[in-house]
Amino acid sequence: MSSFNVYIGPIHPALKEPIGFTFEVEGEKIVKANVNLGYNHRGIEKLLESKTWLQGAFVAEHVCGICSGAHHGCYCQGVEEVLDIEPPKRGLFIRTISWELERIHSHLLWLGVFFHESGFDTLFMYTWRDRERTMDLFEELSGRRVVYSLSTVGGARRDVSEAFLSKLKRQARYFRERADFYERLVLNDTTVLARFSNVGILSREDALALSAVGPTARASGVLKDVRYEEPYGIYEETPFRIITRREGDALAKTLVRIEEIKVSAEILEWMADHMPGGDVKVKIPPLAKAPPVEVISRVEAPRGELLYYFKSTGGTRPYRVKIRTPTLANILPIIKMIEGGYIADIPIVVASIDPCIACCERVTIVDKDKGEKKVIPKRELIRYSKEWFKRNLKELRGERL
Amino acid sequence: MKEWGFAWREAIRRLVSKAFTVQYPFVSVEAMEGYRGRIEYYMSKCTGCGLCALVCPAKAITMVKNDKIKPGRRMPVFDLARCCYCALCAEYCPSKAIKLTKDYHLVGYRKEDVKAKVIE
Amino acid sequence: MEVREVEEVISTVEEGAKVEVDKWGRAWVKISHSKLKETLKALRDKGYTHLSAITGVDLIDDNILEVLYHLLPERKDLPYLTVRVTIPRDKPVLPSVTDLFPVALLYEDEVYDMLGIKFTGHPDLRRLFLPEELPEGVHPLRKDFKGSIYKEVVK
Amino acid sequence: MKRSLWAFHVNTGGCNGCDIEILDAFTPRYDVERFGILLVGTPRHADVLFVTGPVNSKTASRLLRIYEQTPDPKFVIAVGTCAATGGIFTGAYNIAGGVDKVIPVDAYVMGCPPRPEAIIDAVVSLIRKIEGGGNGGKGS
Repeated sequence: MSSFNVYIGPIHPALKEPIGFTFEVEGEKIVKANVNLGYNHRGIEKLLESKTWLQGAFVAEHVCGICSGAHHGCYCQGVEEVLDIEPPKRGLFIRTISWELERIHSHLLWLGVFFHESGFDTLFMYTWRDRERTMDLFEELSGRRVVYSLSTVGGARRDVSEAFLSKLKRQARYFRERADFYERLVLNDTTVLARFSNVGILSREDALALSAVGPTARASGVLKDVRYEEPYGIYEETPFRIITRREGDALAKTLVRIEEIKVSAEILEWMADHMPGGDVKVKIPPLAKAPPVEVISRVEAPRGELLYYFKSTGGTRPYRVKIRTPTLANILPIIKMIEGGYIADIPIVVASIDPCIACCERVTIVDKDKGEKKVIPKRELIRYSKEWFKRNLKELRGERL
Repeated sequence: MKEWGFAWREAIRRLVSKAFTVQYPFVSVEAMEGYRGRIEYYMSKCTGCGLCALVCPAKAITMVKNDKIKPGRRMPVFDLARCCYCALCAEYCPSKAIKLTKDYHLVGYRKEDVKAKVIE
Repeated sequence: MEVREVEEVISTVEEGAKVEVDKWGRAWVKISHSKLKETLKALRDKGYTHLSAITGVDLIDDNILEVLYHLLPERKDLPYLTVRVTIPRDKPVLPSVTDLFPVALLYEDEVYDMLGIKFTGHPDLRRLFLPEELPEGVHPLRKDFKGSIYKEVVK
Repeated sequence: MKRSLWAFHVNTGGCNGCDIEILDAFTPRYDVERFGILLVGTPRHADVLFVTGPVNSKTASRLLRIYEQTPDPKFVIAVGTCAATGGIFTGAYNIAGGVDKVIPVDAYVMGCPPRPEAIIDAVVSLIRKIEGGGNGGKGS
């Protein structure tokens, strides 16, 4: 069986970000997979070395548009430790509201793209319509729908009104109902079940060995969540339960993320009731000087553990800032999950780790040219995978259900 | 579909409920209170201190010599094609001379067409 | 936090290694680069199974390159540990730890690309996310790197 | 041009905030398909290129290739301040600092990211400009 390379990307219609895949296939089976990135690298770490401590927060939030709140909050939390500032509790509450609301919006966005990649476009429109409510909440809370720059070094930049908090509680209940609806849908729809279960399985040992993070690891039974291991900010007090499953396939990843929408909704409701009074931030001078110190700040972004390392040698600018994004840790698990699968599973497995390429412009393994090349645009890949799936539904049903 | 009733109910409920689409250009849509859009700069209040240019993360504000405020004083010029609309300048301006309005129609055929609103 | 336990494990490999804990409960330890692999192996068997990240820092004033290995323990009573290793700036070579932590394949690729530290024994060491046609000695996160890579590559 | 515009979306290394706002414009609330704008799979079927991101060193050649693959008459809309001048990433070592350094651009939508309504504004004004006889593609 001669094997040839299937190239997808780097610029791809359904793939919102530039990422290059090369799959070495023999017939339908994928023998080897390589990911080729670097198309999204802007040199932010070097740029951060030329920004002051305060400005850096607003550059760090542009690492990724979907999890900008996580990057922004993680940077501000780290710099508060560097400058030894204690943000007021109300400011921390507002920052955590932006974290949890962003987890709901990011998971809903992922659910829509995941349904779209496996061919259910109506569900893509349904989920993204529900997501519009989080965008309205963000616009009211922070003044902008995406990249909200809500917190700053020393707390939060805007206060929340009582009316907003009651609206937040109503919307949190709505998100829980929608999460129930999608969970029942995913568990009852035979085509969704057949498409997602036993696809791209990541065993617990592989997840541990490859240091996978976030829902990808939790779906394989690995108890890893920064809010659980090392509760930062106000996560000691909020009601939090870690969600894990054992199967490790795409269905388990979907259910873990849908369940996490409910957990985030519960946290939002709890926070709306227990919001403390007081002011919102401690104002710092724009050219604040920092003592020579090293700090690591870790936050649970929607895709996993996000780590910022600061090194300051005294002065108004950081000496070195290291950003390790969650998607970077989940790239090797893609290759482990996809080898041995079919071409039709490529879109599902790749989307199942919720790759945020803007986050992780760090990984590339260049392929080895063997055999002739064949380029499939992704839209045809989805159409092809739907047809291939219909043809083999009966025989597959036996194998997968 | 083992239990397909609820999905049909959802579809029918969506069918009968009001359309979710906002017919945008024919229906005018206002951004919410506190939206950070086009910059409004009040030249009368400005003292030319340059704190906004110092604090801007995108280096979008340049201080330009301008005698309108006081002879020999410098005035900030906002490059909206570089600005990241974070409103740090408005927050740190001591004389509250900068405000970000709700105007989000920042479209132009050339980069220079999108300008900040300068009020004497 | 069982800092004594961690110190015993490390001192089995290298005597006199002192673990400092900063006021946020993070443990930092400095070891010589020749003992890197054994220390990481001992720590991994102890419970530090998750390698969070590898950070490269260019301390140009003391003419050394510093590499930090951030380790996350499985047991909640062990502190979050960072192992620090320094190598001379003109001879940037370190043993690769991909056999202990497979995920290091990515992190070491990044540190090589950004700082030019060669990891011996790394299965696939190459320029990670900068264009391949970039000349050998250009490593942007070095303090003496000025200018733009875009202008060099795209005429 | 009487037919409806077909769009192709190119992300050249931005933070994907503008990309999800462009995608948002296709979801039920804004629904740009009312104007017949469709997101197509390849640049060969496209009339409008939505370009986001400050063009980093590896995507520059791809962007140029895509621009040449798009059949004439073609129009380019640079969405977001990154696509206009590199925005918040000015000074980073791996970016060109704007899409117009690689291909001619017809319309700019500022904002970081711009609202879907602003993107609809740009497309509608572009349609009006085309019907007004302007043949675009030359940055006219």
